[in-house]
Amino acid sequence: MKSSYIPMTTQQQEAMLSTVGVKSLDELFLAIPEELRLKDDLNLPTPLSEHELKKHMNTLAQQNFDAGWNSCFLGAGIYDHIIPSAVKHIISRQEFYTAYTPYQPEISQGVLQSIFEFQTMIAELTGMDAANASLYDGATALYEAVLLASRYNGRKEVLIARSVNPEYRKVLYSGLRYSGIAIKEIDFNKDENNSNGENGTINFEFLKSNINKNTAAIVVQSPNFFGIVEDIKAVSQKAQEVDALLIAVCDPISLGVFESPGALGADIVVGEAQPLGNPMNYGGPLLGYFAVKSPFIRRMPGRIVGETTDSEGRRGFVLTLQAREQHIRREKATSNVCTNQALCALAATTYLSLMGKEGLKEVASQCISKAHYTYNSLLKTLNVSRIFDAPFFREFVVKPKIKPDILNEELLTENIIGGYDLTSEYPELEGCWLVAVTEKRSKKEIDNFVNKVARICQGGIINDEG
Amino acid sequence: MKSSYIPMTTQQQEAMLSTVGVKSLDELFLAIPEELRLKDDLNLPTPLSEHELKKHMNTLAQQNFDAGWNSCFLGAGIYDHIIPSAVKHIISRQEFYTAYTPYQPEISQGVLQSIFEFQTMIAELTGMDAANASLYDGATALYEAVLLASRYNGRKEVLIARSVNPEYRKVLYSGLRYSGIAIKEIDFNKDENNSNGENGTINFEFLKSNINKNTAAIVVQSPNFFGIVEDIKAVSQKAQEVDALLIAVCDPISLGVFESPGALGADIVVGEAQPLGNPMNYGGPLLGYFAVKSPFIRRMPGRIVGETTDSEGRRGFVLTLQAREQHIRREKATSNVCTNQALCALAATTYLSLMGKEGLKEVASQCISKAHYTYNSLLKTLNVSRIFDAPFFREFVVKPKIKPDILNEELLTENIIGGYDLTSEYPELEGCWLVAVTEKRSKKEIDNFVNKVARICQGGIINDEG
Amino acid sequence: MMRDERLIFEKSVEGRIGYSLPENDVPVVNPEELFAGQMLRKADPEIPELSEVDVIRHYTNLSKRNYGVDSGFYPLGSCTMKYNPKINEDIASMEGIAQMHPLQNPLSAQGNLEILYRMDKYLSEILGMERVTLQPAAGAQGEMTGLMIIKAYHMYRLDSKRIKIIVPDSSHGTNPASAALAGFEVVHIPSDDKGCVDIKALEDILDDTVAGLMLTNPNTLGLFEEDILQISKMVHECGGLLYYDGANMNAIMGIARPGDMGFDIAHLNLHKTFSTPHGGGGPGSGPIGVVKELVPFLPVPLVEKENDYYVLDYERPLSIGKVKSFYGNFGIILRAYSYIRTMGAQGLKTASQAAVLNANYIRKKLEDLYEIPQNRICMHEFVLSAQRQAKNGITALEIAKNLLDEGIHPPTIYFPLIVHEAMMIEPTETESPETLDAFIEIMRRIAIKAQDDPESLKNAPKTTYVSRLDEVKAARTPVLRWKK
Amino acid sequence: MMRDERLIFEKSVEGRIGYSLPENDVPVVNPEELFAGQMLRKADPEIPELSEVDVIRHYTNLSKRNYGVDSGFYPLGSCTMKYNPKINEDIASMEGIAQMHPLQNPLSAQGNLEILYRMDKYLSEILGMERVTLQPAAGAQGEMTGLMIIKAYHMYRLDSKRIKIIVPDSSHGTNPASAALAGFEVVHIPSDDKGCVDIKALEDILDDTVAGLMLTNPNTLGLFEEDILQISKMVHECGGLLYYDGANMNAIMGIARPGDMGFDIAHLNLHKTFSTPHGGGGPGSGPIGVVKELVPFLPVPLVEKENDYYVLDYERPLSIGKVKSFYGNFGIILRAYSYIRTMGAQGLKTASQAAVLNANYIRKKLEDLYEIPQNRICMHEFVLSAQRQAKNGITALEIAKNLLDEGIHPPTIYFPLIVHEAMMIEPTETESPETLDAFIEIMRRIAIKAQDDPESLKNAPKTTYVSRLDEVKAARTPVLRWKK
Ligand SMILES: Cc1ncc(COP(=O)(O)O)c(C=O)c1O
Ligand SMILES: Cc1ncc(COP(=O)(O)O)c(C=O)c1O
Repeated sequence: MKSSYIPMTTQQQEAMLSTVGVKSLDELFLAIPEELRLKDDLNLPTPLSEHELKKHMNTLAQQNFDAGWNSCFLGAGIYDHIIPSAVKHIISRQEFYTAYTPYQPEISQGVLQSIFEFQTMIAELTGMDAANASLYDGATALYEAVLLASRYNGRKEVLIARSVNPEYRKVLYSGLRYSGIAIKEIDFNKDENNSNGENGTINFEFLKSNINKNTAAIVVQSPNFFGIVEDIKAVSQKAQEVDALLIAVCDPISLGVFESPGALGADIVVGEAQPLGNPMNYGGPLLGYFAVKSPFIRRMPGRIVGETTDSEGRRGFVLTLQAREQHIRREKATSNVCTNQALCALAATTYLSLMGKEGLKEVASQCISKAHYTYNSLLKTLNVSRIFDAPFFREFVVKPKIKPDILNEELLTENIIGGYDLTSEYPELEGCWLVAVTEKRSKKEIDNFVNKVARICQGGIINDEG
Repeated sequence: MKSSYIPMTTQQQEAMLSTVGVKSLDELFLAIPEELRLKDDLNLPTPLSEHELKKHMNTLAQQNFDAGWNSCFLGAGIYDHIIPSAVKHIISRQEFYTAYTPYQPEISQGVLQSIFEFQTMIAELTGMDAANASLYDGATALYEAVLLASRYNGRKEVLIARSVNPEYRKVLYSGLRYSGIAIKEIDFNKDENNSNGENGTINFEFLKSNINKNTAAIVVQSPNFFGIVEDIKAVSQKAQEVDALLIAVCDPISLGVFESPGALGADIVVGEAQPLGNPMNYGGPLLGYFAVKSPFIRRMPGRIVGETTDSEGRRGFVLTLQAREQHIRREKATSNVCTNQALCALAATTYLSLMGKEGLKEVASQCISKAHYTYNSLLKTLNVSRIFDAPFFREFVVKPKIKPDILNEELLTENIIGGYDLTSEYPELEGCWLVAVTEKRSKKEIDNFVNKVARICQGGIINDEG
Repeated sequence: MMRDERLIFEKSVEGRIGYSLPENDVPVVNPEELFAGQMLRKADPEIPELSEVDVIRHYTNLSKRNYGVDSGFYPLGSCTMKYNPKINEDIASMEGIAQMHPLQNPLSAQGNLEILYRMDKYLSEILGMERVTLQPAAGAQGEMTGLMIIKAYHMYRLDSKRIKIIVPDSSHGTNPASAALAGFEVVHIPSDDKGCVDIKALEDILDDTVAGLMLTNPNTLGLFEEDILQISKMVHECGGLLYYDGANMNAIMGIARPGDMGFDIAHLNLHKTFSTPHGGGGPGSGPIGVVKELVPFLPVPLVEKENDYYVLDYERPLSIGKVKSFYGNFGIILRAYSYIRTMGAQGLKTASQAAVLNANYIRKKLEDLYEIPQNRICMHEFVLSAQRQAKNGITALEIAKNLLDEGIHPPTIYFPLIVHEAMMIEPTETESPETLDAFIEIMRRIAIKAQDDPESLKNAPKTTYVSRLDEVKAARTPVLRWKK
Repeated sequence: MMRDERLIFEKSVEGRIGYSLPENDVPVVNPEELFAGQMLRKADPEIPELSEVDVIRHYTNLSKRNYGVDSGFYPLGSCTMKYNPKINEDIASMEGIAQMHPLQNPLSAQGNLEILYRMDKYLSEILGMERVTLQPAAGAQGEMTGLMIIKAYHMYRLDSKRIKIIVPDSSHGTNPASAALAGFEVVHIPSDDKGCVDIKALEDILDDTVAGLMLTNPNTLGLFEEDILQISKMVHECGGLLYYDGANMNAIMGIARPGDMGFDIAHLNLHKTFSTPHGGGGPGSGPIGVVKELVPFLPVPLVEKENDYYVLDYERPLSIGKVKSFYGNFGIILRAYSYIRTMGAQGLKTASQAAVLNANYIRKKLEDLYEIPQNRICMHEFVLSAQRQAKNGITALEIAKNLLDEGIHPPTIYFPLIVHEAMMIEPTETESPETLDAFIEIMRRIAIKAQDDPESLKNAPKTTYVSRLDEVKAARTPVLRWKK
């Protein structure tokens, strides 16, 4: 078969076979036991040309409702932010995207320096001493953080806020299943009469009564899954009381306006950096980040880039602290992470460089303004009701008059991707709806959204008021 | 105003103004007479952010029926061919697309060598000795060719086949209006009873009776505007009889299967190289090419790249033969062409390199097969009638039962971009329809097209059979 | 790095393929059965045979031997090498806009026509003109179009003795070339000692054989022609028209307008002023605007709005016809449209102000070491002379080649012709003060070396892929194509 | 070229902006009014302030200090650095596919779900497995997932004494690391003198505490484990499972299948075998396939087809849960999908055949000058030893650094650990014979110089942006971030 990706011609093949000293291609595979060698072709569809592939993919895309064309009010951990055009142009440089992991530093200064810059930016945003070169996603970053904590202090119990992203908690449960580390969930305040502004935040009573000398770490997310900003400092004080570590899960965009978890006492900060210049990609690739205070640096999972000098004394960068890594320590490594998300980290670095501290602040501020505008508008229509009262960042919970799943289906016909239905992950919030509003949504889109919600709710099936 | 494209900050501006020794920006413009300095802002729409611009452009795109989404059977000089993905990736390298004309050859070997390769490929395809680095489009290339011919032999009359693209002829007429060069059109054979296979080709009787010692050049197009392949050799013999030059206008894709005009006696070959890897771009940028036999090399218009050596004897490339160019010869230059279409030439070069001689042949062959399949299918439905009988390349003329303009409008509702209505440019072919079929059209698309034409014609207003 | 100077042809291997086409799914028609044998190709053209990876590597590696605006500073005078915003590239490759056939029914192309319609309006406003044609594909073609209009105008008025076009000696070569091509006689006019049009000389030339005057303003010395109102009055009074070469429009966007200065026709180089990338030599776009009286002569078609629909108007009896197929370089116009929409009126003005400040800043910082023939406040560019350095053998060319080794694209050299050892420096507004400072420092270092150790500057460039190339050899024995 | 080593932070200028955001068009909510003061940021993070051109130039110039597959030959063993077809990049950035939120109603994501569904089918066919999960984000995560399944399987069968995972000494570091992380005890097994699993040693280890064996086949020496059927029989008989590390799958696509060999679980590195670009270290994708018995343990969700609709199936009570959020690295899966659809069965087989032929060709052409511990027909890669050269001080590392100066990415060095001075050479099928010849010639030249003039090879690389870097210093006094 002739392929535009395989340069070897039939004639060259003959010559090469004879150099190797075999008569046919088949002879190259004699080491494979006869009975294992396939007699027939694999059962795969007939090959498509480039043009046919494009048409095929267009047909598939037609079966999707994408956020380019529809207004997206869905968040729950993955966000539809504006991505400056320049980001794609940078990550499309072949020198970046077709390179392997920078094992040969002399011809990899590009990616090494960019990672060093990424590490610095993440450390700056989180207020930590160091960050690694990225992890798969926020969920696995949290898993690695818990492992680190438990190994560090030898304790086997982890307290995690129930307001931490359920997807993260699931990955954590799977990962820790046979590890001997126990997980306990801390509830959030949901007394409906509670009007001290703490509704939706972590329940300190519960925390107090569960924390003890076996607690390896407390995991808290802020803004939490409901969009509500937690009092990290107060949680960290609790952790310190028993010498447990505080692991904070933070949205990096929010850190444009909110105090860095480092300054508030977190020991490890992890999270999802997809909102920094990476598209939603139907959930992957994402970009886990991982930042620590000094004592934990040599225990960090995965790749790290460090500064050094070349033989002429010029600054340069290399992969470093590899004595913790799987390819050197094998079963004694701090983690098994090898390939991870360098290109996504480059996208985030480019994004942050373009936004600058002012731009990031502006994005965060617009999120706050637009989310609150949407919230207030929705409440005004009387078609949704208030659930929590604590102030939120870019996302909030309401309970619409009709069930979220039905509402979402109706909204799709209006070119709107509706919010997240909390029912299955939080039975205690049955019928509640988590709505995200980024800076990308214009007032016009928001007003349209609110109107459509109102109209659908007036016509629709009543949401169980229970 | 702060702009993401202008790095100067207010503070820096102050410092720079003081270095320059002025107090304000306005002071820099004192040389402009007071009464000329605008008091108000220009009346332009308020600026859009990137994201808003994208939304705006999306809205505009919605008002278009594009050939990505609709099946395009329109040609008439601009063709919807398959473009390999790699082409865009190459021309998107900033080193190519953001560079200026290669005035500094030592840091411009990339574009210079690619142009040298373009020149070679065009010379190869056309069978000529040299080609220039590109011109604006086929139409202006023809204009330059006629100027060259007239200057070369000092004659002031040009014969041009009426079957040359009308758009080209229009540009020629405008350009030559005050030049003292007269243009005479040579008709095509259209005796409807003529069944010797020459219907649609240049009328030799007419040619013979008009050619004479004043004829600077004969211009013939092959495949001509009706898609029909002309007998270039016979025309060239006519030209030689009176020492006139033969200018051939050729589609480069067709030269994958048809004899090179150089081998058939052409002195100058020009044409439109858009079909080689360049999108239709709503008619621009296009890519004029211009190739000549040796005697005319130093008279070629525009840029040319030549091979040379560097101070260490290594091969390198430079802009050359500049003694013909406007920036040196000013009013005595061979043309006024300065900026032209280097990046489009790079696209064509990349396209041809990917296709290779075999791929080009394959594209040309598929065009022939698919165009004939479409033609025969249309004729079979009895909803269109035969007009010419000479064999054609990728395009053909039929007369549908209803008027082409109405037919085209109906086809649009079926996601089909119909053929070219010949009525206004060729009153003698009133109601005739020029249909193009490239390798990009699948049998399924063609069958659908034929069916839709048949259905519309059965329901539609009858085309004037006159 | 691996040194590989092979041409793509020299990498070809018979039988290798780099394409992927759909299988032919209709009955195969054999060309030999359809066409007479002599019509079919006998010898294959030498189009190389490679795989996709070969082609990508070849051109990727060629790209590395090229220098673009994203590589660094590019102060090429008269060329306005500003940064090209990336969003504009994205817009230009939107399928729904780029994959359009020019001959489609206008009803099916309302989006694209709206862009053309709006651009006519925007550019008219920027130029202070009545109407704009977007058809010309570059500045030079704009000139040609303008001159054809001048011709048509005089002919229409039966004023056929007007055969001269006046062009300053500082003008760009395309000006006289365009005038000659349009059938005019070219008359050069000298510059006065202030670097501007010599009014006295102009007066002497003006008579009823003058069809018009072509002027760049600010001119190629970067100076605003202060007497422009007088000049236009003089030319108009003698019955001529004024053509504005807009290559230097980047100095005065939103600050002054050619229309207000008395120009009758003006071109813009969208690939300069409006930030569309130059593509290594194109495609560009050179729309021209005209005053009301000349609108009837504009090329066809113009885009008009009729009952909420955009239409192509070909019914223009006085039109000069077509200078290029279709509607101009739409893909370039699109980028310029995006640029104008993101910059707005204020943004364009700020751009010009910053461009002018940047030029003056460099001028000030180099004036002690280099000769600057017209050392006063300049517009967006200025011309220095390397005369002082040339005395030690360090000519403008040598300085340019030394800049290559510093990773900077040199300024335009030896233009305008009226300045000896000219170096025309145009920084543009997209360069940061730090970049300007780095350039200044290098230029100063070169000037000092030219004084103290001129030998050290000889034989540059030394770090480029090839060293100094033999241009004379290339011209004497032209090798214009590869042969097997 | 201009040497500029500044970090992006060192280019920041206060007040400069590189973003363009819509104006806020809703009432501004002041964070200070909403949130307690201590919650709001006091000190700005040091995120640099630059304009778009600064950022583009910074990263464009950084890119020039990097080497990608499009730059040249990249025979990095075990990494399958094949050419990444450009069309796959286009597909991956189609808005209608990439701009999708993972939590959208599946009814609104049928296109993407169909891709996932089909990929499960295709990869199952290629692996000879029953079912595939696409969730793991890389090979190592695939391993981890597979080991969790092994654990879950044994636990489900109440066979909790199985705590050991056997790993050959030639295995990749992620194998033992994954096993340890999954809570297993790691037992190393030596290679025999043919470079394969030592059957005798295996026999000795196997008992009822063995949970499974991890094997790469062809192994990291590029050799097919000829006794694989016996090995799998032995492991199965003792109650263990077999895990296939698919990093070397590029040798046998369409030729043999891990499922047929007796493996129970197998991962694929889509970023290797299926030609998705490696991104300077990711993102990748490491789907795993399992035999029928293990399907119940796969992570949730799986994509199923119900009445013509694709749905996400979370109702899998025995599932190990989730190893990563959502459905894996969809963007990478998409590229691999495109690759499989354009290659087809024949194309994949041809790729493997060419990859194997290329490796053997290089091996043959270097066998006289280099030590090749297992010098027989290899699969897609082979390992040579620079022992002979190392005697003269030209170690594998020195050879690698010399290759840098030749514009070639060096092979993997010092892996596998069982070969001294190992250089693991994997050319892949996308390299032309001419490229192989150029590499061979350079390798031969180096070998000869190592013999005749070893000094000339010291201190490479000499032509790279930086020279040899001090890795020890970096590790001793780690500087992991920039500080003001
Ligand atoms: C002053 C001036 N006029 C005219 C032109 C010609 O413009 P174009 O290259 O777009 O044809 C140029 C371009 O270099 C120029 O600088
Ligand atoms: C043999 C082998 N196994 C496993 C891995 C790990 O795969 P990944 O980097 O995708 O996590 C690699 C990658 O280098 C490898 O070569």
